[in-house]
Amino acid sequence: QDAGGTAPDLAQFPRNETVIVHNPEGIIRNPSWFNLWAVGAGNGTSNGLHNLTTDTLWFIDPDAGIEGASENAVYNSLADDLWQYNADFTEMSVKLKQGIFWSDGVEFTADDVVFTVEKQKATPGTPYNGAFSAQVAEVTAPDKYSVHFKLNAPNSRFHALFSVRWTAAWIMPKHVYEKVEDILTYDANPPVSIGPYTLHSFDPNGTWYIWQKREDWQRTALGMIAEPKPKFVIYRNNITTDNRLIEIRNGNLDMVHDLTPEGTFAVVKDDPQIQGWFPGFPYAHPDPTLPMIIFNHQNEKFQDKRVRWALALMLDARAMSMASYRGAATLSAISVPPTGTHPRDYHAPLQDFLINYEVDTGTRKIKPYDPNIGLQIADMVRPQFGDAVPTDEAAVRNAFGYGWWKQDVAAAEELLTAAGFTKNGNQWMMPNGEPFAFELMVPQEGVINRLGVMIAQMWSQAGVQATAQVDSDPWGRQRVGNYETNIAWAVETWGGHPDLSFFLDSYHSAYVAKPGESQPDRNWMRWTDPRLDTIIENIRKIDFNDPKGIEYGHEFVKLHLEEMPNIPIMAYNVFSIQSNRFWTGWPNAENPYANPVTNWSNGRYIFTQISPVAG
Amino acid sequence: MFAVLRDLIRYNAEFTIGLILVGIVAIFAALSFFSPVDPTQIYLAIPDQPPSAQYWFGTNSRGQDLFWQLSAAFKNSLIFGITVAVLSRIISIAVGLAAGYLGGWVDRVLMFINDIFVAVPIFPILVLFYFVLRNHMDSFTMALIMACFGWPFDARLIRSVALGLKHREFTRHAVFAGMSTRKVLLEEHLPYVMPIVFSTFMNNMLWSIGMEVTLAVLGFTNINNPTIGTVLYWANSHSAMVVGVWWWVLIPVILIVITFVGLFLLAVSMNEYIDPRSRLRRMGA
Amino acid sequence: MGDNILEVEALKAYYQMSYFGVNREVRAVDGITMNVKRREVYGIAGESSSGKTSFIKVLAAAIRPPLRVIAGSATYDFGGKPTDVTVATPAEIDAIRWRHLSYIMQGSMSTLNPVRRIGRIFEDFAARPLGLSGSAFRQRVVEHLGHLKLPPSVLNAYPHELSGGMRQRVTIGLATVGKPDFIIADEPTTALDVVVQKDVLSLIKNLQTEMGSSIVFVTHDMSVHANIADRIGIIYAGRLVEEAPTRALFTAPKHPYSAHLVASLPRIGDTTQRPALEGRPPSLAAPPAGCRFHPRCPLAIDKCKTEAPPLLAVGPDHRSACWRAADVEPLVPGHGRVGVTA
Amino acid sequence: MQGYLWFAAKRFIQLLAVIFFGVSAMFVVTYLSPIDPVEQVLGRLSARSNLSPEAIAATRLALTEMFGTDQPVLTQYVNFWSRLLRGDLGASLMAFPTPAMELVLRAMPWTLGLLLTSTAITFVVGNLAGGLAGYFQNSRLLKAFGIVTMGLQPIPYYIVAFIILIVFGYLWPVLPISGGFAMDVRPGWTLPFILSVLQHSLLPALSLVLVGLGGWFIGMRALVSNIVTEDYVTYAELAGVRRDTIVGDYVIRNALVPQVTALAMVIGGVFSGTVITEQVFNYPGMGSLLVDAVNAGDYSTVLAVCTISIAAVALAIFIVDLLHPLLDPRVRAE
Amino acid sequence: MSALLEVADVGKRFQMGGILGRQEVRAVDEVSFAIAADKPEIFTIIGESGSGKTTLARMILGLERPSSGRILFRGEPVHHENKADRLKFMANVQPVFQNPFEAFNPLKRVDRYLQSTARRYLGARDKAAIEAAMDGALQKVGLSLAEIAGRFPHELSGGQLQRVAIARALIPNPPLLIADEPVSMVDASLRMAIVNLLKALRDDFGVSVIYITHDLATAYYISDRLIIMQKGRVVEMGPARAVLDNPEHPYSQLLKASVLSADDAGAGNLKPANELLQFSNDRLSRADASRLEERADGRRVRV
Ligand SMILES: Nc1ncnc2c1ncn2[C@@H]1O[C@H](COP(=O)(O)OP(=O)(O)OP(=O)(O)O)[C@@H](O)[C@H]1O
Ligand SMILES: Nc1ncnc2c1ncn2[C@@H]1O[C@H](COP(=O)(O)OP(=O)(O)OP(=O)(O)O)[C@@H](O)[C@H]1O
Ligand SMILES: [Mg+2]
Ligand SMILES: [Mg+2]
Repeated sequence: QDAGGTAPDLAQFPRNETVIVHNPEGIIRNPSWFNLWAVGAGNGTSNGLHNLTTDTLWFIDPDAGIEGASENAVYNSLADDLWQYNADFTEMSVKLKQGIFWSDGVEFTADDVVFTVEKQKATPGTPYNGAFSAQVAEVTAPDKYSVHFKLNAPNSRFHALFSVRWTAAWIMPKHVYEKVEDILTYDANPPVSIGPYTLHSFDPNGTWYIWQKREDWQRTALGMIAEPKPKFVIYRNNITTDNRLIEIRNGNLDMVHDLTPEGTFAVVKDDPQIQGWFPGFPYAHPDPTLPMIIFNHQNEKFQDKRVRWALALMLDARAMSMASYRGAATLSAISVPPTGTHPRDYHAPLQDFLINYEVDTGTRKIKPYDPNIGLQIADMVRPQFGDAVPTDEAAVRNAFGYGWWKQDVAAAEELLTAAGFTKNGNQWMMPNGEPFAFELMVPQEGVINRLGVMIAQMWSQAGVQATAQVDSDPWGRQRVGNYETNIAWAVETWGGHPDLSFFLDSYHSAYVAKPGESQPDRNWMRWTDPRLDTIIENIRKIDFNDPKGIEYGHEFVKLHLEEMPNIPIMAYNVFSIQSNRFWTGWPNAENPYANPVTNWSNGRYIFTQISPVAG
Repeated sequence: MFAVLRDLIRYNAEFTIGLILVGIVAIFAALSFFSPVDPTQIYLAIPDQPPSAQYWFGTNSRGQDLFWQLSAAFKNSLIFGITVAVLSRIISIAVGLAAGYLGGWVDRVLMFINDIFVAVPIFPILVLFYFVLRNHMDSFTMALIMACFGWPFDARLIRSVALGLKHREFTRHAVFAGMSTRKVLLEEHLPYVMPIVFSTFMNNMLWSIGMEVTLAVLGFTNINNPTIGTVLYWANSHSAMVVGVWWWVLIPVILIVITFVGLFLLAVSMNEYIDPRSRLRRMGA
Repeated sequence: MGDNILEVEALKAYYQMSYFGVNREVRAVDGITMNVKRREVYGIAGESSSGKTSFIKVLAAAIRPPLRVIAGSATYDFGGKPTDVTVATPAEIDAIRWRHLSYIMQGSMSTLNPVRRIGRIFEDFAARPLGLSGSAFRQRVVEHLGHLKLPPSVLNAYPHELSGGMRQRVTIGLATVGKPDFIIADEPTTALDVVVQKDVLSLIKNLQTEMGSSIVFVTHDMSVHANIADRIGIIYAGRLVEEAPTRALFTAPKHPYSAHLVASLPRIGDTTQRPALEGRPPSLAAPPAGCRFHPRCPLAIDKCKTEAPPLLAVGPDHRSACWRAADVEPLVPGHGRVGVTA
Repeated sequence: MQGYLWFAAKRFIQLLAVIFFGVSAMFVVTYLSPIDPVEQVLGRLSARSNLSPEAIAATRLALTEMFGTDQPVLTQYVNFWSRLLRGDLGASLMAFPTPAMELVLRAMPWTLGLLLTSTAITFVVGNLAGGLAGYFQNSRLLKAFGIVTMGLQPIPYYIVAFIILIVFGYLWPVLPISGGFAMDVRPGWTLPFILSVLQHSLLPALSLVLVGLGGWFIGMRALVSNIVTEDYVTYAELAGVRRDTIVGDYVIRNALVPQVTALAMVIGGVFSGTVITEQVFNYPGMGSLLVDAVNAGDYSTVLAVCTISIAAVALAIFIVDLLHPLLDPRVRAE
Repeated sequence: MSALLEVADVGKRFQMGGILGRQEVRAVDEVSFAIAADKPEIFTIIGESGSGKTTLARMILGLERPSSGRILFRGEPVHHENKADRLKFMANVQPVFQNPFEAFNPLKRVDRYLQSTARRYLGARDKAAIEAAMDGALQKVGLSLAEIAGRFPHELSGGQLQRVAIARALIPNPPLLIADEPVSMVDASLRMAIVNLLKALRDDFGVSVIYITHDLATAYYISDRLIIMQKGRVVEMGPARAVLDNPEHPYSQLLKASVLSADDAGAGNLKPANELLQFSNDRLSRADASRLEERADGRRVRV
């Protein structure tokens, strides 16, 4: 052991058999509750429960997926094959794997799937109650290993309910839950597992869980891919940022979900055994989400797209990157996150389009796109981080992004003038004569907060009275449209798969609510456009893997650029780090077989790929 | 007044040291009125610079010159602390003197209210108010709320002194000299409780600033408003302590210690000056 | 030392204070020479703030800042080595305390710990000097309380549960249970009503006779002195101005201040106009030059304003510090002025 | 004795009234809070999945009904009290349908264990040291102690806790920095478990003690420096009463009454925990429960914690008032 | 003869004892006397400590309500709910305090009290009128405003302070002063000054004084009539000299016997009057069935 830290006091759990994972959940308030089919029970989810003991039909990896085990980042998990829709997408059938057993020895069959759907359909307060009752007309099991769904309406993305990105509709053990009278009050302690691990023990105060590998791990979908190596997996939650850093340095954690940028830079420098996603700067893993400036389209200040564009052109991408991530940001000018396979599918192909993209300022046409901003940022951080910063252009683009808008205050002024704004001293006045002033809602935590503060500052400097307004609960206000502008992400994607329906479907104008009413997730800006509706309806009509999907996706990106309903900025980079002190083989940018962020259910694949350092 | 000050400075080392310490901090805080930079703006300087000739207190990871940042933070926190202390002193003096002097049902009602304020936990109230008021929760509102909770204990202390004063002969004398209740309380009794007021003033400031820090560290205040609490909040959210930007934490802590040690010395020496007993001793009764 | 149990030599004890730059010196005891004989009750009288308590504090070895002994000595002789309390070490003082020398402090209300039962206070004070403990000690205390006409039940009482007279008796009990050779009593009967006062005084007197102790007894009430003291010293503004056997002092005072004190005592059955002493008591921080009484003295002559009169013998055991001692006459009730034979 | 009972009875009614008004005030404040527990659950549910808008709307309806948040305030208020009087604090909304009381009871032993001990230690050590420092005003050691606590006191607690964490968890990692006990011991009244609990509580307790000492110390020193001028102290000294008796039974004993009253008010506050300690040392307890509950809009739990805290403070004041005559015999006669 | 003050069958009971058991204390029990309006006098109340003297005084001042009986000042009850009435009453009946050092707030100038009194009771507004009133009152006690103005209590001697206190009480020209042990806290040399002043007030300014004390000698010296109280009851009352020269009630006799006299200075006459004490206690135990009986010389004695 090196001098840096004490050996963990885990006599029963030898480190070469045990992986200790940081779970970002806070204290789990209902620690002895393992029933994932009741909403809001206060139980843990990413405490190992949905990482190690649950399963459903498919997994879609936010990164590339394990080669050979997945195709196009899609794993067949409990399903033996991909979904099969009928021609008009009103029925879906699926074949199930054979030889999979629950941890209590009962075989998994189609009956479990049917039970899962029917039980939740019948029980309000279960997570998929709404989805199943709205969409499923009938579910049957033609035989022990196949399931057939009849849908209420055509839906080409119905399988998404059973496809894990972060989570999905987990299959219930019928033989357990059919005996339970009210599943909403059933704690399922200990849980019957369909994954390769079962519960060993847990903290009655809700801060750690220990899972033990099943003797019959081969009889699980994950085990069929490869053997999960650790005998024990410990999930520890409620660890403050600084404690995480200390604990991974002291060898009491192997995987950390997230750190501050500064903390990461420090610990990586301090301990050569610790790695991030990128081998060098910026270390962070880009989540398939896209922080952006979201305008409330129901606010009259932001009705005019020239105003929205003007606000975009007032921003300096370099400053935003430096302020938020100390340069470790992966920029994106378009409304698709620069992560997973998206650069291949969207950013690279659209690069030329962007370079030539013109904006009419009312007085002239400008080409606002700067393809080299990522390179500039890399140059900016090089003095501080030296060799850790990549030099290869492709690597830089991957890590720092493909480009962003040039800061062009003159053009912004022209756009505002064209929109009827006037300038009074250094203050822009709206057409109605009032000063152009608004609030930018920012979360109180982390990099997004820093980003928001920086943006408000740049706008203020350009004569727009924007104030960053910190809110510890932006979700609630975002949902009812109680904000003017907001920093959050209105885009989330599968990551490994180019289909955009994951977020785009809910952008349909049919879902836009009145001001003050709850708005369905994702289209926080309440943007409506008939052209957008057409694109969404077209996507609904094609298959998930249909290559036309990418075309529609490009159409969406272009429409978005024209309207600029929100200003995409960068990937949501997560400073997930792992220690190679006891285990190696973690995923990273060079071998992106899985998402290293520990609370995603997909993280389970990592356990099949790592190996202990010592015996 | 001036002569008193001069005497105190000349002959009371504690007072002098206290005055110097508090003076340093007060001047430092007042400098923020002449700040060349807007303390809410970020990335105006190179981040993470240790203290140097250019940046006396260094710069933080947000690219702010800590000198001006802390100057503004201390201005805001001191104003906040003083506001809370003054307001809650006013309440506690009013309640304590009235309850002690008037007695009877007034006393019972006031002490009952007092008990309620003691019993109700302030922390959840502040957090809930933060959610209710959100961006309207400026430091003055917070000071008002804190003042509402900062008085009960001291009011009890004052009451106990007032209870004793009530039976003193000079109180009865004042009543028969036709002085109104208000006059008796303010002119006859108030001077006797001033030592308590002074020492609890400091404790109350300490409490309110500490509470502000707690709330800020947890993110339940307007974190864009520079205060001691938000300085620490930002230091924390940039892992300043583990990353080695020690000056971001150490300098404010030193300044706080200076402030309160200074205030403590002032309170002690002022008390000695105004304590009626030392005065009595001086007059040789 | 012979006959004297206490000899005080030119004692000066000042309060020296520095208060915000104002250096103040209160000359509370300013050159007192006197002695106390064995088995004698020595009364000290004087105006309020004339330095009686300060003097007593020195005698009781209760000298602590800001009171400082500037000069002189106060030496006790308890049989063994004489002890000068102005220079004695704490250990030496501890050795005589409560065994030989005890003190009844002024103000019986505040001298007893309010949260301690009387019995415990007795243990605290007297168990060690008496060398007794447990039931033997208790028996001794109960017995002693009997002399003071206190029931044993007071031992279980808290101070506030006792009346003023009882509390005063407890204090006297604390000081006398060890049968000390020398008792210093500072106004032990002030604030008691006449019935109780007489009662307490007679107890003190009885104890004194029984134990054969000497007592220094301070009060400004001359009628008390008249009945308890063998000899009386009159202090005015930090100085002993007259000292005489009781009878002599009352019948033939040789200092105008003493004469006034004696004369101003009203009596039942006598309604003649009594004089009041005019003027303010002098400040001890800036006492008048010469004789300190001269601004209020009806007999004052020019010499009095500049030269302080020494304390000189004017009769057997009788000393007076007045340039015109010979001219002082006992005040005849009805004259309204200090008599002058000129 | 009858008088005492009468006094206690009157005082008890006041206790109940304080609790009633205090809890009602908390009810109003929580009611004003805009956080909707339903939306909080929905947020957690939908943030990471792609549920359709219809599905979410349906779930919202179901949850609103389950939580009863759609009822008028007055109904909620009456329900709240009628449940409370039956000893039921309602179901937690962030861990539905677990009773809020269960969450509280889980957190309480840790909070009480840590805070009661550290408060007891600070009270005893602080007052003792303060008492001695007030009495022996020239002692170098005690002066130094005073200066250290004085300097320590204004440092925000968060920083003190953090420095302790860094020192004992990072620079010289000898003590555990997280959790209430080690993962490889089973909870129970076993020696390893108790040792583990003690070991884990050392750092949090140390931080609390360091920060808490100053207040008691300074308060006691001030009280004592007044009491030493009292005649009964001087008189006892003159009589040669033993020093320890004077310090203990004459000086500190008389200063104790106000300090015990202060303790009562502090002890009550113990029940709402200390968020910062719990956060810095990942220690289980009521503070983080409270913050989580506020954040989640779990008003049942917020009110449960507050009710207990209010009841505890009120009870502590009540007890001190009842004890007052025992501590100070003078009160008995007033 | 119209009565200035009439105290009729006044009694006061207190709930005594703290929270550990309580009992009723009869602080004052059926006390009656009257002071005539046209004949100023010094009316003395004598008694052991705790005999109810202060309580009686407080009731006369309207600070305490009698439990039974009534107290009339110029035919009107002394207790006023109404502030203005209360003020009017206070202008007529003023107290003199026990301890001159305590009666003034040491942190404040002494003339404040005089000013306030003049302003409130005389309704004087302008400075000149106030000062004239102050000076007038101070002259009556042998002081002047010039001596007193702007001084703090510690700058004055005890005798001066007590005289200022009395002067203040005189500002509204009250016909009645209540002096509760005004000399018990001052030393012998001051005592006569105060007592003589009270006498002068009666003789020169026609002010009646209720003089409370347990000092029989000064009572004999100045008072016209007196009452002797024991445990709340009047045991003997009547012309001062007659009563004190020849007390009849055992308690009165005990009091007189306990007075230390300087006459036999040096003789040490400290023998407690045990016999009288015995008598007095015997009487006390039978007091419930007793009543006051008139005597030929005008005194009344409890038998
Ligand atoms: N602790 C003290 N500090 C300063 N001056 C003091 C102190 N104690 C007493 N004095 C002053 O010393 C002088 C003598 O006071 P002392 O108490 O000896 O008088 P006294 O004759 O006992 O009076 P009394 O009859 O009121 O008890 C007074 O002027 C007093 O103000
Ligand atoms: N407010 C009160 N509450 C209860 N008991 C009281 C109160 N005031 C006086 N007493 C009691 O009434 C009795 C008479 O008291 P009071 O003060 O009138 O006596 P006093 O004659 O003035 O005595 P002293 O000579 O000591 O001043 C005492 O026993 C006293 O304890
Ligand atoms: Mg004295
Ligand atoms: Mg009285």
